[in-house]
Formats: sequence, C-alpha cells, structure tokens
Amino acid sequence: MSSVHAQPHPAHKDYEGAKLGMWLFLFTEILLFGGLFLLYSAYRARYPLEFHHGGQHLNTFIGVANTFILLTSSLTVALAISALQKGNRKLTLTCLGITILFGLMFLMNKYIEWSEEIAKGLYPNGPELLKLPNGEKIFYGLYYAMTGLHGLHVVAGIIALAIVWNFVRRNSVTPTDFNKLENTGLYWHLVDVIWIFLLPLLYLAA
Amino acid sequence: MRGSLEKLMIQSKIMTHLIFLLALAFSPLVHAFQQAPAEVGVKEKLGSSVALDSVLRDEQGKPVTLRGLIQKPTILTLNYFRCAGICTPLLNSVADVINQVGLEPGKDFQVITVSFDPSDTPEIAEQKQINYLKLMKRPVAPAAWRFLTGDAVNTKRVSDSVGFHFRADKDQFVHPGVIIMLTPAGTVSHYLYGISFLPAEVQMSLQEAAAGQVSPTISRFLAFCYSYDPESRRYVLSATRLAGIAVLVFAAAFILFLYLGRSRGSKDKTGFTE
Amino acid sequence: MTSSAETATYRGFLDEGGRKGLLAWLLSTDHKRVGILYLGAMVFLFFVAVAIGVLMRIEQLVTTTAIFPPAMYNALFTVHGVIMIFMFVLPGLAAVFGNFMLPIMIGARDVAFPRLNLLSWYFFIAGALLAVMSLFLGNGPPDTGWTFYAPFSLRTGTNVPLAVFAAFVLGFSSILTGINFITTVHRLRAPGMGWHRMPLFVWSLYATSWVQVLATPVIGITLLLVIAERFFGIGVFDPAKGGDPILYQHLFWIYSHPAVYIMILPAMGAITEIIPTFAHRTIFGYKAIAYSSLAIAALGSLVWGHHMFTSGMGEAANIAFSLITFLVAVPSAIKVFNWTSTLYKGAIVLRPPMVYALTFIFLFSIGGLTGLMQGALNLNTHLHDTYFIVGHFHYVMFGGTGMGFFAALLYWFPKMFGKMYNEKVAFIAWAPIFVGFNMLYGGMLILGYAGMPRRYYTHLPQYHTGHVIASVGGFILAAGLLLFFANLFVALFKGKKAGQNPWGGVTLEWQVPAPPPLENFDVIPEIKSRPYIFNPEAAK
Amino acid sequence: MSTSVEHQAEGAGEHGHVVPYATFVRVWLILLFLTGLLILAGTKFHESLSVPALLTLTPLKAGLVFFYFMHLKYEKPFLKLIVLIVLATLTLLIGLIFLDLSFR
Repeated sequence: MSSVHAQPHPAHKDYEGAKLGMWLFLFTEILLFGGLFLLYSAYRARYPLEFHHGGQHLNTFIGVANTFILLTSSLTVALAISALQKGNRKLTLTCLGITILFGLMFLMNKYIEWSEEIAKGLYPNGPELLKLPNGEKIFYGLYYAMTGLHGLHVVAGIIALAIVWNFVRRNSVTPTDFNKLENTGLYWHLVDVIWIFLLPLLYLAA
Repeated sequence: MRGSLEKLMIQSKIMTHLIFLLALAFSPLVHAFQQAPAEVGVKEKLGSSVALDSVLRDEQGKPVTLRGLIQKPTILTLNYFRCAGICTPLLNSVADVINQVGLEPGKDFQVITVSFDPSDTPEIAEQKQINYLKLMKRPVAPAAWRFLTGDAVNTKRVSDSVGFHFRADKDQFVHPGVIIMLTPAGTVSHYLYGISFLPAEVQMSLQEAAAGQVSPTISRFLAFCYSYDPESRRYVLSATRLAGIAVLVFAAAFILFLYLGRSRGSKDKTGFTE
Repeated sequence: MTSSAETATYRGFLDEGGRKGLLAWLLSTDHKRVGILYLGAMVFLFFVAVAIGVLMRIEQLVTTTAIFPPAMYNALFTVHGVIMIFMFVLPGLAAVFGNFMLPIMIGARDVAFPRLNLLSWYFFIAGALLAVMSLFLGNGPPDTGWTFYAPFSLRTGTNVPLAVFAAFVLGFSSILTGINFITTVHRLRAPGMGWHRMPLFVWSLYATSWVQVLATPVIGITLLLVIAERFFGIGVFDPAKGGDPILYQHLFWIYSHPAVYIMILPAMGAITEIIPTFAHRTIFGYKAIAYSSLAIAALGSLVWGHHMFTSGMGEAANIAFSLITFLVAVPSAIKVFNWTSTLYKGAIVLRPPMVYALTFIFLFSIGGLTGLMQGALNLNTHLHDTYFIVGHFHYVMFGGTGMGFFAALLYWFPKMFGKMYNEKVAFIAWAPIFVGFNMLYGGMLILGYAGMPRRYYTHLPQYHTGHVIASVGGFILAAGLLLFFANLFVALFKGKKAGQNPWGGVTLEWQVPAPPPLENFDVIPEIKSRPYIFNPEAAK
Repeated sequence: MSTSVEHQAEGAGEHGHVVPYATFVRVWLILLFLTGLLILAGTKFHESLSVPALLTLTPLKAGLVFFYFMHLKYEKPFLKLIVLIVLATLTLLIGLIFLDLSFR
C-alpha cells in the first residue's frame, strides 16, 4: 500500500510489509472463526449424540460438492499467480474468472441447501427444530452461524477477486507488481481452509 | 476439469437468475427467524402488583394469601427447597443481610420465600424456616421470614406476576437468582439480581419500597441456577494465596539480589549492557 | 534540517501538505496528524466523561433528595464508563502517542499502511458515535453493564444490538491499528535499528498490538453471535435451547482480560521512556523490560478465567487460572523493580513529566495492592459490587493508564507541537490532581470497605461523611484537570518555542526538529548503538 | 531514501519465486484424494474411524493449502513461526476451556 500524494519522498512499495499485513489480517480471521470452532468443540463434547443426529439432516452431497468447488477454485487462484509471474496475463484472467464462477457456484449451492433446510422447518426457532432436543438446536444454530459467516467471506472474496481481475485487465497488477493479486489469493485460500474444517465438523458429523 | 467446466457453463446461467433470488430470499428468512424464544429469566414488572389473592399454604399447611401477609416492605424470594444450585447461597445471603441491615426484621420489613415447586410441602417449608431462623443473630419472630408453598397454578400466578420465569429441567429447575422488593401495598418496587446482596443496598431499596417508590434496576447480571459450588471457590482461594506467597518471595529475592549486586562495586554502567 | 527549524515561521508537519484547513487534517494520512486527530477526539470525550463524573459526585452530596432520578443516574454512570473505558483508556496511549511517536522512534517516515491508519480513526469515531447513539436512541441505554453477559443481553428490551455493534466497530479500529504497528515495527525500522535497539515504548506497543490482533477477533465473533442470537435466535448462548452462558463468559473474558493489558502496557512503556531521560541514566535491565512486555501480553491472554471464579467454573480450571494469574505478576514486578533500579543512583531532575510519571508508579501500586486485598478480603468481607471495586479500578485505570497518558502528554507535547507549556503551572496543577484523586478514590475504597454499594443513586446516612469527602475530592480533581489542559491549550497558541530537545532525551524522536517535518527525516538515520546512552554533553 | 531502494530490490527478489503449475495440480489432486478418504473413513470403513480421520486428515489438508497454495513453504522462517504461534494460541484457548468443561 502506498503513501499519499505530494510527498517530497517517493512512496515505495514494500511487498513484504503488505504481505505481512495481509497475514496479520488472516490471523484475525482465523481467531474470528476460532471462536466458533471453540464453541463447536465445547458443545460437541457436551452433546455428542445430538450432533451426530443433527448431521444426518444435512445435505452431505451438497457439502461435498462445495468442497470440491472450493478446492478447485483455490487451485485456479494459485495457478493465476504463477501464470502472472510467468507473464501469461491471459491465463491469469481465465484462472481468476474460473475462480469467481466457482465462488458463485458455491453460493448457489449454499442457497439451494439453506432453502431445503428452511423448507423442512430446520432453522433457528423453526417449527421442526423446536421439536428437536436442545443439542440439535445448538447444532443448527452453529451450522447457520458458521456457514453463514463463511458465506459472507465467500461474497467478500468474490468481490475482491473481481476487483483484482479488473486490475489485471487494466494492467495495474503486473508480473512485477502483483501484490494485490497475491493478497487476494491468500484471502481466498483462507476461505477455502475454513471450509475444509466445516465439511467434517458439520456435514460428516453423522 | 472439463466436466465441471461444462457444468459451470450451465450453472452460471442459472446463477444470474438465482443471485437476485438470493437477495429476495433474505427478507422472508429474516422474518422467519424472528420469533420469540422460550423464556427463562426475569421480565421486570416494576410498578405492577404481585398476585395478592393467590392462595398459598403457610408452614403449618393453612391457606394464606399475600394480601393477608403484606402490610410492610417485603423482600420476596422465589426458590424451591430441593434446589442444589443457587438457592442456598441466595437464601444464606438474605439471612446475612437480615443480620446486618439497620432495620428491624418483622417491624420495618419482612421476608417471604415462595417455593415454585408444587411438590414442596409445608413440612419442608417449616423445617427451612426453623433452620434459617437459627442463623439469625438477633431475636427474629417466625412471622418475619415466611416460607410458603402452594399448588402449581397458584405459585405460577405469583411468579408470573413479578415476571419471574423458570423451567423444569429433569428433576431440577432452571431459574434466575433475584430478590424482589415489594411496597406495603404489594407493588413491585425494585429487583436485586445475583445470589449475594449488600446490606446497605437492601436497606436503601427497602426504604424506597416503604415510601411506595418504584426504582429502576441497576445492574442486571442474572445468575442462573447452574452448578454453583461454593466449596471449589475455597480451594481456589487457598491456591491463589499459595501462589501469592510465591510471588512475594520472588519479589523479596529480587530486591535482595539488586542490593547485593550493587554492593559489589559501582561498575553498574557496564554491568547490564547488551 | 536544523536551518529550517530555526526560522521563526517553521511549523513542521503542521504547515506542510497539499490541503489547507480542516480537510488537511481529516484527509491526511500522515501518522502525526492521525495521532493528533485521536488526541483531539479523546480529550473531548474525556472531558465529557469527567463532566458526567462531576454530576454523579454532586448527586452523592445529598442523601435526602435525589437531584437526578435513579434512571438518570443509571444512564450517567453507564455513559461515563463506556466513554472512559472504550474511548479513552483502552485506545488512548497507543492511538495518540503510538501513532505519533512509533514511526519516528524507529526511524521511519510513516506507519506501514498510512491510509489504513486514517481509516481506523474513522472507525473509532464511528464506533464512538454508535455507542453514544445506543445510549440515547430506542428503548434506552443497555442495562447489561459493559459485559453484555448472556443470557440477559439476549433478552433485554434495551438497545443492546446497537451497543454491541458499536463495540464491534471500535474493536475493528483497534485491530487495524494493531496490524499497522506490527508491520511497521517489522518492516520500517531504520538501518541498524536492531530489535534490541528499539526504544522500550516501541516494545510495549508491539506487545500490545499482538494482543489486539489475536484477542479482539474473539470478542468480535462473540458480539456477532449475540447480534445473531437477538435477530435469529440461533441459541448458542441461550440456556433455554441448551446453550451455555458460561461459554459466553469465557469468550468475553478471553478478550476483556487482555484488554486490561492493552490499557496498561503502553502506559508502562511511556513511563519507561520518561524515567531514564530525567534520571539521566541508562535504563536498568533493557532486555528484561522489553521481554516482560511480551510476557505480560502472552500470559495476560491466558488468565481470563479469574473473572469467572464465582460463575460455576470447574475446579481444575479455577486452579490453573489462579496459577497463571500470579505468573503475570512476575513480569509486572520486573518492570517496577527496573524503574526503581534506574532511579537509584540516577541524577534525578524533577520536571513535570517526571513528577507525573512518579505519580503513576505510586497510584498504580496502590491499585495493584487493593487488587490483592480484594482477593484476600473477599473471604470474610463482602467487597464485590461495593465502592471498593470502583476505587480499585480507578486507581488502576486512572492512576495507571490516565496518569501515564498525562505524563506522556507532558513529555512529548513540546515535540508534537513545537511549543513549551508553562512548567510551573503544570506543577501547580499536579497538587489538586494528586490530592483530589486520593480523596475521591481513597474515599471510595473506605466507603466500599464499610459496605457502600456501587451504582446506587443515593446512600445511607452512615456513609454521608465519606461521600462528602469523596465529592469534594472529585471537584478538586476536576479543577486540577481543567488547569492541566488549559495550560497545554494556552501553550498551543502562546507557548514559547520548545526547541528540538527540551528534556535532553536520547531516543530518535529528539533528533528531529520540533514539530517534526512532514516525513520525519530528510535522510533516514543509521543507528549505531543501543538506546538510552547518556553522556554529559547530552544531559545538560 | 536508501531504504526504499533497498526494499524495492528486496521485494522484487522475493517475488521471483515461481511455483510450477504441476506442483499446484499435484497438491490439488492430493487434496481431492484426502477429501475422499475423509468421507470414506466415516461411512464405508468404520464409524469409529471418523473422529480420528477428522483430527488428522483435516489439519493435513489445511496444512497443504497453507504450505503450497499460500506459499508458506517459500516464506521466511519468521512468518512460519508466527503462523505457528497463532495456531498454538487457538489450541491453547480451546484447551483451557476444556479444562473447565471436562472437570465441571
């Protein structure tokens, strides 16, 4: 990130610094989700059976499909960076485009999945959920909190990717100056890592 | 990769339609989620009247109403007598307060404890009364601290009238820890939350209740009836005390070290360089 | 550099930059201007809260009638607490002096992310506005206290979501500052400025920043869950749905206990700068102090459980938490011992910053001792929720962080603005501050020991004498504070030129003109030795 | 001035590391394989395997993403160290809370 206008000393770009800043930001994200993981583990220890039953109502197929989608989108972001480093702008744009589309696909699946659960009455204070034992209410509370917060991060990631895509297209992110792409990539990978944890915790809990 | 690319092409078309559907979907979602949760806790009813005409039983099993009992400022507590959680520390604290407060129990104020557990009997209530009166450090007439029981309907009417909500959980109850000040006319004047109370605070709120004032709640930290174990606190404090002594010993050793080190000579300017 | 500093019109960064007027400040990414923006906002908020404090003391002058109705009194102490804790004590030193001094002290032109720095000021202002709004809009101020303890915070009809959101925004501001400082310290140190050559104030800010980055997100997610609970009823803290309020308390204190160290560490760092300067002696045990900052930050993050001894935690956890709690005392003690050792045999010059720094040590020690007393006395005496607690944390927060802030302000004011305040007036202001402080908060300690409940709008006759003493002390203290800040305010316009190094300090900030030029250094200096080396010429 | 030049040179140098496409694809294939294994462990083999599989395979997958996709392998030791510290902090927090929960 550069300094301001009209300064006597030319603003320099400190890539290492920008990257360190990004990692520090990722740490705050890790601890943000960490709080949820902490609650999850505490409640799973208390309600092992209920969590087991809770997982059975979830659509495992969509959960697994979304895992493949995110893993692959992570690959394409990583490829985009290597491609840009090698000067292949076209491949970079294609890879980023695919990533964005995968991100949107992920959201669509999420939408289908949530509507299914909600149609079944399985949402906080929903008629079906209120009939279930307490532990399952907690499971669904955590399910919506975790996937919802993760979903918001996917939305933010897609927006960031779209902006970077535009930067690459306009040549303001270049093979020698691609820190913005790299940091966006880091963010997207972290979103992927969080999902790697959500899959077994929620969908494979049964 | 190719397969998923094809799928992607199809899905991306559907996507555009769905994105704005997603946005639409959020409004009913929010609406669907907003329903009142089941309550445990206190919904304050400051200024309204306690259920004066519910028929309860006194310690001898005779029917009484709160209207018949309340003529002076009253501390109302709601408990159940088998309670393994916060009831005992709460009632003990009330007993402490009665011992320390600058008002005369039975004359300036009284305490009424109502059990909301319908399976509690007048016999248990009487035993409770005897036990708690034993804790008194000055002569207190039994009428100054009543322990009442009653059937589910009547006790529920009392607890509802002061906004006290509890829930059965296996063979125990989940309920808040609170004492409620009533004016001589039976109006809810003040809530004090927690399981231990300061004599001065109780005295001030009783004086306000005596004057018929209603005063808003100060700090609403709800203690719930969960596992509360006064024993373990004692262990902790002995552990902290041990650790505290260790720190003091360390500090003393450090100061000693400083002074001994200094007396070895005045080469301190180079003594602690990098 | 020096020639420009000696021209009569030189005003350093206060003059330079493209824009003029208010926008030159509101849009400036210069770390020095951002620091002064924080200073301005905080001094304003501080005096609002002081005024509210005075109102509360007026209320306690009478027993028979209430000047303010009880509900009003509740609102008064809530506003006072929220402003003082979240908008002055918690971000204070790091935001003002950290922003202004950290880059200069390590020989950098600015922080690593200047625009992010300005953004975090705006988050701070937005959070402050939201917090104040939550107190006056809707169904009234949150009656949960500042802990928002579940399950009550999930139920109350008052304005909890807005207040919680405000806390979230303020937390975000704090995270951004933390990220900025860590990156700055890692990336922008001048050549030769090794880790063991950094001033100790920088070390304390570095440690604090890590706590901010790692602990704030935990409270962030907790607050988000409270909001989600209130809008959707997800049930994770709701006992009616199987949730456990004690887990809420865990998550809450995971942040809020380290927050105490966020408050006190930068103040300790500032004191560590002031003491060697006025003792004209190198700091005793540089590495011990530097690493004790890290140790306090690390251990302090693991002791949250001691706030929960009474809330039904397991016994093993209780013991573990008590033991770590006492471990934290070790690095804190190291700092105090090192300060005393530095003073010992030093050529002490009592100028205003030094006097306030020594006051910090004195008052903060009382705060620490009363904390220990509280633990020891609680067995037999009921101190919880009495004025004893109020007195204790004012000794720690005001006597500690507040006095550290004042000392730092007196120390760096001539550097920040290039003007010298009237030192005699600063001394004179010290007397009412010190006397009033001890009357007010010492009085509270005694009142609390006698059983006076906190937060009550009135009191019983037996406490009246104590309350009158405390109130009079409060008025004296407020008068002293007015004098203190009026002196600085006058100096802004009519103060004499301060000169580059009025105190004979040896850290890097004293080697740039006062006020520093826009990018601090014409040529980035090269550091050739450890800090705090005093020689006879420098100490004249 | 000298520092900015220095940083620029440094920055360019560190950006020089290009990870070959093949490495990424290989990591991706391993990730897919591990995901499959994770799903099978709980369903096809034996139920008792699901928790150990969760506790080993998931961190392994996350580690692969961190190390290769996020370039951690090619970063300075310091960055690796702070990542480790952050994860250790989180583990410690969970551990201390379990100290409470399991001895209630």
